[in-house]
Amino acid sequence: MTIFHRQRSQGMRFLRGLLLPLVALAGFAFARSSTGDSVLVLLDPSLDRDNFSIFFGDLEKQGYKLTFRSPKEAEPQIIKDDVAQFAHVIVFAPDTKSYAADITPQSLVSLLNKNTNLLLALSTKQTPITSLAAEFSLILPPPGTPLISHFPERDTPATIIPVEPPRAQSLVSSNLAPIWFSGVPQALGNNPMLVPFLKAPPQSFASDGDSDSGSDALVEAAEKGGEGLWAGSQLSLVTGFQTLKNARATWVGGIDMFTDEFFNKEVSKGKQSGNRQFARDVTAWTFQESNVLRIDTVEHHRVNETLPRETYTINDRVTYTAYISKFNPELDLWEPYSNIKDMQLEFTMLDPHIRTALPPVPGEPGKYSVTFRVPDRHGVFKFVVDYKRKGSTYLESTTVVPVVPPRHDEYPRFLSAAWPYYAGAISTSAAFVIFVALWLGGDEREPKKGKGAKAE
Amino acid sequence: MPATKTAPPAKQTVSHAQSHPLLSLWNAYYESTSTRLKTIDAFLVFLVLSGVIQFLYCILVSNFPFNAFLAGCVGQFVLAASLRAQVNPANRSEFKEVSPERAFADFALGSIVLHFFVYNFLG
Amino acid sequence: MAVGVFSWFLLALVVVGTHAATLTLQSPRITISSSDASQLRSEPLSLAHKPSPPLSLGPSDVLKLTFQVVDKDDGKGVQPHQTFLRFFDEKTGEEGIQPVKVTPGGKAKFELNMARPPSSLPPSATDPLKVSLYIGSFVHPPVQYELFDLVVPPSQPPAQHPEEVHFHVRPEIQHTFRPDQKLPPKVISAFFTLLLAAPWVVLLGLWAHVRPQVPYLFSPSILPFVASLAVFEALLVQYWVALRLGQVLFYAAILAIPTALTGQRALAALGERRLGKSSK
Amino acid sequence: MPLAYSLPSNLSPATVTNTSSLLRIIALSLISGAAIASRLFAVINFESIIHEFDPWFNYRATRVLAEKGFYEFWNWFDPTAWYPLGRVVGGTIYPGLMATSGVIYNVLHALHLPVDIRNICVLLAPGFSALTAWSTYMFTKEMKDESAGLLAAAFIGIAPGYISRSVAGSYDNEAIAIFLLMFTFYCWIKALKTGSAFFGTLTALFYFYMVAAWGGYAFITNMIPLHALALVLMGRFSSRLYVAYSSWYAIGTLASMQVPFVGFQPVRTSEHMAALGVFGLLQIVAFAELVRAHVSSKQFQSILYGSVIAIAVLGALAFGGLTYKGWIAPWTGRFYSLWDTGYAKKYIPIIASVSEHQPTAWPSFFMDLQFLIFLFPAGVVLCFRELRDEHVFVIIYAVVASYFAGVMVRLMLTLTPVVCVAAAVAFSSLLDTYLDPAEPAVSEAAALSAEADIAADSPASTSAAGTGAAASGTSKKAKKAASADSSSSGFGSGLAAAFSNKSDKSRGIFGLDTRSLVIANALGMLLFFVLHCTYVTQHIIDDFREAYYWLRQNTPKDAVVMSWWDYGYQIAGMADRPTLVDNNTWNNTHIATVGKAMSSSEEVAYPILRKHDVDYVLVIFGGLIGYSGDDINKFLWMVRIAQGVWPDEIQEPNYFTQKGEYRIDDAAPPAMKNSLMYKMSYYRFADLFGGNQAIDRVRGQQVPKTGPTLDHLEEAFTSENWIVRIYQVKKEDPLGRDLKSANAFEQGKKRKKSKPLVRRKAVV
Repeated sequence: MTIFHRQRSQGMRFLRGLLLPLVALAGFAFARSSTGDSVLVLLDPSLDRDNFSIFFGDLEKQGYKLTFRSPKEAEPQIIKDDVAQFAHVIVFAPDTKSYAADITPQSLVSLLNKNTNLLLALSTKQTPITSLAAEFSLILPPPGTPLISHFPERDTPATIIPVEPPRAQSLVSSNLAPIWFSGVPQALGNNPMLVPFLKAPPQSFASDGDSDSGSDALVEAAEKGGEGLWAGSQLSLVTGFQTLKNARATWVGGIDMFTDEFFNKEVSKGKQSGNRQFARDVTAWTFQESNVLRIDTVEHHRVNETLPRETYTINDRVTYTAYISKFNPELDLWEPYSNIKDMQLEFTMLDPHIRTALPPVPGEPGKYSVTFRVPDRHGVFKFVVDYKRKGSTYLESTTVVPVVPPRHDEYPRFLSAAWPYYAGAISTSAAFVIFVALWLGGDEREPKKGKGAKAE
Repeated sequence: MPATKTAPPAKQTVSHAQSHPLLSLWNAYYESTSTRLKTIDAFLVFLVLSGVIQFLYCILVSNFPFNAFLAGCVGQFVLAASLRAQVNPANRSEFKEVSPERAFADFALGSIVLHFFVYNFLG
Repeated sequence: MAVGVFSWFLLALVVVGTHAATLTLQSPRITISSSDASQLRSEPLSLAHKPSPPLSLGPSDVLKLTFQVVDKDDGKGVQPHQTFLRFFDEKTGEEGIQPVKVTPGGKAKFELNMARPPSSLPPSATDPLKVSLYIGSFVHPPVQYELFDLVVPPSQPPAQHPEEVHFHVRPEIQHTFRPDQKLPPKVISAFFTLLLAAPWVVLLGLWAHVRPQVPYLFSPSILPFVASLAVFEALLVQYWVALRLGQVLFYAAILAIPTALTGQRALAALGERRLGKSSK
Repeated sequence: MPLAYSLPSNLSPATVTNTSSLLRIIALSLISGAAIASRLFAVINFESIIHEFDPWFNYRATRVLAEKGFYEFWNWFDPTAWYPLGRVVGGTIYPGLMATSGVIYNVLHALHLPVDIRNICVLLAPGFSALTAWSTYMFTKEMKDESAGLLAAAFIGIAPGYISRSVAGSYDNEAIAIFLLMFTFYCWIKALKTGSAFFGTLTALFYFYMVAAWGGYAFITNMIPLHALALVLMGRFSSRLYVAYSSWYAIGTLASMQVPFVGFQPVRTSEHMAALGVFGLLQIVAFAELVRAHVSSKQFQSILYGSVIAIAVLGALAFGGLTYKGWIAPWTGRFYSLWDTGYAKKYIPIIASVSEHQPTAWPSFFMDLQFLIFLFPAGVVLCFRELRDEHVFVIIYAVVASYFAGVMVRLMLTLTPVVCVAAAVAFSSLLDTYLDPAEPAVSEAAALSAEADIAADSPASTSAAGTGAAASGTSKKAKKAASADSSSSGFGSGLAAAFSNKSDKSRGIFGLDTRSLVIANALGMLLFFVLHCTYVTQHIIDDFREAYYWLRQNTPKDAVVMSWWDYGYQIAGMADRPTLVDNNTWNNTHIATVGKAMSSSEEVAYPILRKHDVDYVLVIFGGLIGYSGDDINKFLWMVRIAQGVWPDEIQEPNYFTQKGEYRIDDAAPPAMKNSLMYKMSYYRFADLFGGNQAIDRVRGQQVPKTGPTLDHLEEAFTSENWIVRIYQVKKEDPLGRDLKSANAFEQGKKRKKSKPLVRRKAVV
């Protein structure tokens, strides 16, 4: 999470003011990724590029620069001396068993760590990619078992399935037409970084059977000892994954759903499939166009001060402020974003001592602020914002600030409780002075008969 | 501490019976003590009284930052008592090297140092 | 999603009849018996409407579901490719799919023993699981029946990934502050402060009684010393009020010199007087 | 009267005194020079650096003081120590040492002498050792005479027991504390002798300095009351005692409370109650005396004494009650461990784990004091001969100090001065006897008695000579004297000496031969002593600095380093990185946390490390070159301390084999092998031997061929001799896997196929 400077984002607002009319003129929905335009497409030779002309065409229309490479070629490399060469990588090689040296499951993961986004297609074959899927806590059915569904009755084979697009899901545009799918389903682990885009229909299941006689096999598979049954709407067909470092990877159960054929295939009389828009939405998310947030900057200072302190004293009242903006793909710029309602701020030393809501400040777009009283416990504290929600960029920010006890001269003085003591001290010294005066001024006069008595 | 004992008799002198030992003690003291010593003793009484009052306050009301002042009173008291012991002609034999003037110089120095700490401790 | 599926279902029904005969269930029946094999409930299922009240299973009860899949037209038993029971919790969206073994003759028998539930049974909360039956086949058109609602004992929430907690709003935490120490009422403090005047009365009284003479107090040898000592005390009081340590040490150092000198003189004078006395 | 050798007779007394005082001054300055020089070897051989552990912190603190000034120092909150708790330094240290160097620094700079604060710190200890010598001289002068004083100064100046703590660069509280100790005692004796409040005040001021400088001030706090009490019980109460003690206690106590770290302890904790009690007692006695001066009737006095005793008893009861009610804090653990050496190990392992807090090994008595230890009892005996007040003090000091020195190594330091004083007294009286030219009158009786005297003198003389037949006997005697309580044996012979002393005036030695023989022997002893003293051990293994500088160069400024607390100060000082725990062991739980992390498996330790934001873990491993002070040898302490806080998670027995052996080879128990400490120490160790059997040179055991593996840490740095090993703590896996499987994936291991999760778990 890079923290930009406040000025920067202000500048952006200004910039946006300029851009808005222009874009309005252009009027053509044209979206940009927040992380870059260069895309490497690893396309297996066995697949004809023309079958995907619409998909790739749309991408180029978006302004992406596509570079095609067959998995076996050595050039262009995905990583050159430890620097990722592309902003996004599409791996459309579902059946490819062997790759050039620079492409391994490990290197793909390292790509993610270098904040490159991945779009990977799976198939029923056992390939390095399928083994990689397991690292993303995707659980694939055994090789050669595609998803099939007898529902609804239709004229397409059971493995080509019209899938209802998800309702009420911010990532995919609403009321799409059903989506043609053919490929392998993925059972999901309990990893919260998974973002299922398309769930399998409840009636569907993974099976290698092609006749009714296969039913017993299914029963056995489901039994305790069996290899497991992949069935029902818990399965995901297209699954996004956002790593802790905010890189995005999307797993597609089957490559066919991106073909022109599926794009144009009707789901009912005169009703186009939703594939094209769905593909658009998926790539938009994967390539960091949609749901991309960032913390521009954070500030903290004592109430009715403006500058941050090196350290805070216990019981200070401190204001913490975060400025958050969201990427606007149409205008290709960051806009202040105030629609986060459930963000929280923690003030932590070992354990959070304070966890409180960090609400948006009404009237000040992009500004979130909260004021609280520093605990009466000294130590090295941290302001922690840790906002993670499925599908959108994780917002994380940690600011270390020591909390110290009051200085020797910051304690209250002249307390009423201590008045008698003050008085006592002062009267003692006064008496001392007078006594000194008496003594020095006095005269040594021995009492008449005292001496003899005392010198026993 | 001596003065606490000597002080009450000061008030009893008129009222009490002649034979009372404390009274005899009081008389002995009254006759055989020089004015200067009595001056000191009066000072001692004063210190004890202020000490007692503060101590009461500390016990009854709030012991918040008390040590300084007790120490102040007690310290002043013992210094004065030391002075008394040193200038007491009866103890000439003991303090060969300390003349009354030297004693007083010591006393003054000690008190100043003491008061410095007291005020430093007042917070 | 269910809605959509249902629309497809209708659409499917429209198409039905054009070719291969549809399938249906014959004599579907459920039986619930407790662990000691005593029957608690046993009734035939109507495919039209769900039985009410919903079936409910105790922690050790056994649900038995029997039916036969037959061809609607000739009533012959059929073994379809897919004969799945779906247990679905609408509230949590948890779902479990359980295949049912069907004999070639179409006879199907499913036993749900809550003592040893199948791994497919989803985690359940308080509200009932909707149980529906999916029958799919390569040759026959698919059919699905909403069989009944089933109440099973609640189970533990599914295991969580360590990161999971960060993906939700977390409970707020307030810090409990130490109560700041309270001061006694000012009146009392003030009273005791005044009480400190009492010793003065005593002191002055006693001194008045002792009546020490101060003939030399204003003699040039004595007064300066007394004065400088007084100044010293003043300095210390001032230190308490305002000064810092460094300053007070500095001033004290300066002040010490005159004090020492005057002290010398004063005490010397004092000594002379005393010796003069004793010599007399 | 005949003379053994002729003395120049044509000298006026004035000349004699002048020359002698001149000689004295020269001698003193020479001694100071020697004291300083003997401590500078380190600087000459190596360069001027701070060593040990604590000095590094003191040095850091002093820098803050010098750069930011006193008030900043006072309010200094160090966020890098005890991360993330931080440390309120101002309130948790004895600032005397730093203040001293701070003052010196500022004075020098005021004089436009731009001296680097570090050099001041390095040279402070030697400088103060000279002052110590001087104060010892003054102190001993009060005991006997100048010549004894000079001897004492010389002894303390080069006594190894003291040198070891005050060589250049060991910038520690003790460096100035010993001087303060001796000077405070000197002032006390002086005040007691003259009965002047001036010296009382002086005592108080130096006591204050001492309090500000060293935790050991409690020794003074109890020595002086003990002395006073002893005097009162011996019926030696005098107004002088009253004046001296009262002025010291009143001012000293108040002053000591100015030190933030001490605070209200002087009126709250039991360690200080003795002083308070004696103070009260003295007031009572003084009053009693006063009254007695005025009244004479016997029965009245008896009443008086009755009341006195009653008051005393009441006071004791009150004290008990307050302690019971918690008003007065009971004895602290450190204090108990002085009485019961086993106590610490049982209840406060942290204290016991400090090597300095172990009981002293007998040889170290000889190593630290050499032949002084033999003279010591003799000196004490001589103190009994003329039992003046100050001698009582020395005797008490001797007894108490030698007991404590036996209990705790570090308290050897408090014993050293009194040993030097006593030894000096003994030695100088020996010299007096044998240099005194006057020969006794030759008469049968006298001769006989003279023989007797020499015999009686033997503890002093022969033990000094320490040669031939006499030596064995004496050294035995000396050993006995040195053991547990030197007083009893000392007492016996002391009486003997006293009697023989009374018998007649004309004691002395005949002829030059005996004289020269004895003197020669004595001087021989002195020479050996000097030789013994002049070798100063000096070990700095460069691995440490190498590693610390690596940290400084290659890690971000705020990278938190976890290590066992011994190295906390060094990491903070040399590497300048935050640490979890350091040598100021104020927070047991925090140390126990580190102990737990070190002694539990990776999976358990990892969350702890992350919670504390630990970036690097540093371990000391001596197995390669046989550096025995390494962490594996300290490991059991970590386990014990952790067990003290988490008894059900960490158990010491699990780290031993069934036979109860402490092993690191194949036979090592699983708890040992899985512990983070073991893994970090032996990670890749076996590979070093290229297939041959790997041997741990410290434990002398064979290390398993297949070394431990690490999933949650990765090796970041290992010093040349493998003494310091630094590991980096991995962050969470970006794909949300547990680090073990993430690591397996990186190494290309296949993971086995899995089924869809079974999500239902029955409530049990």
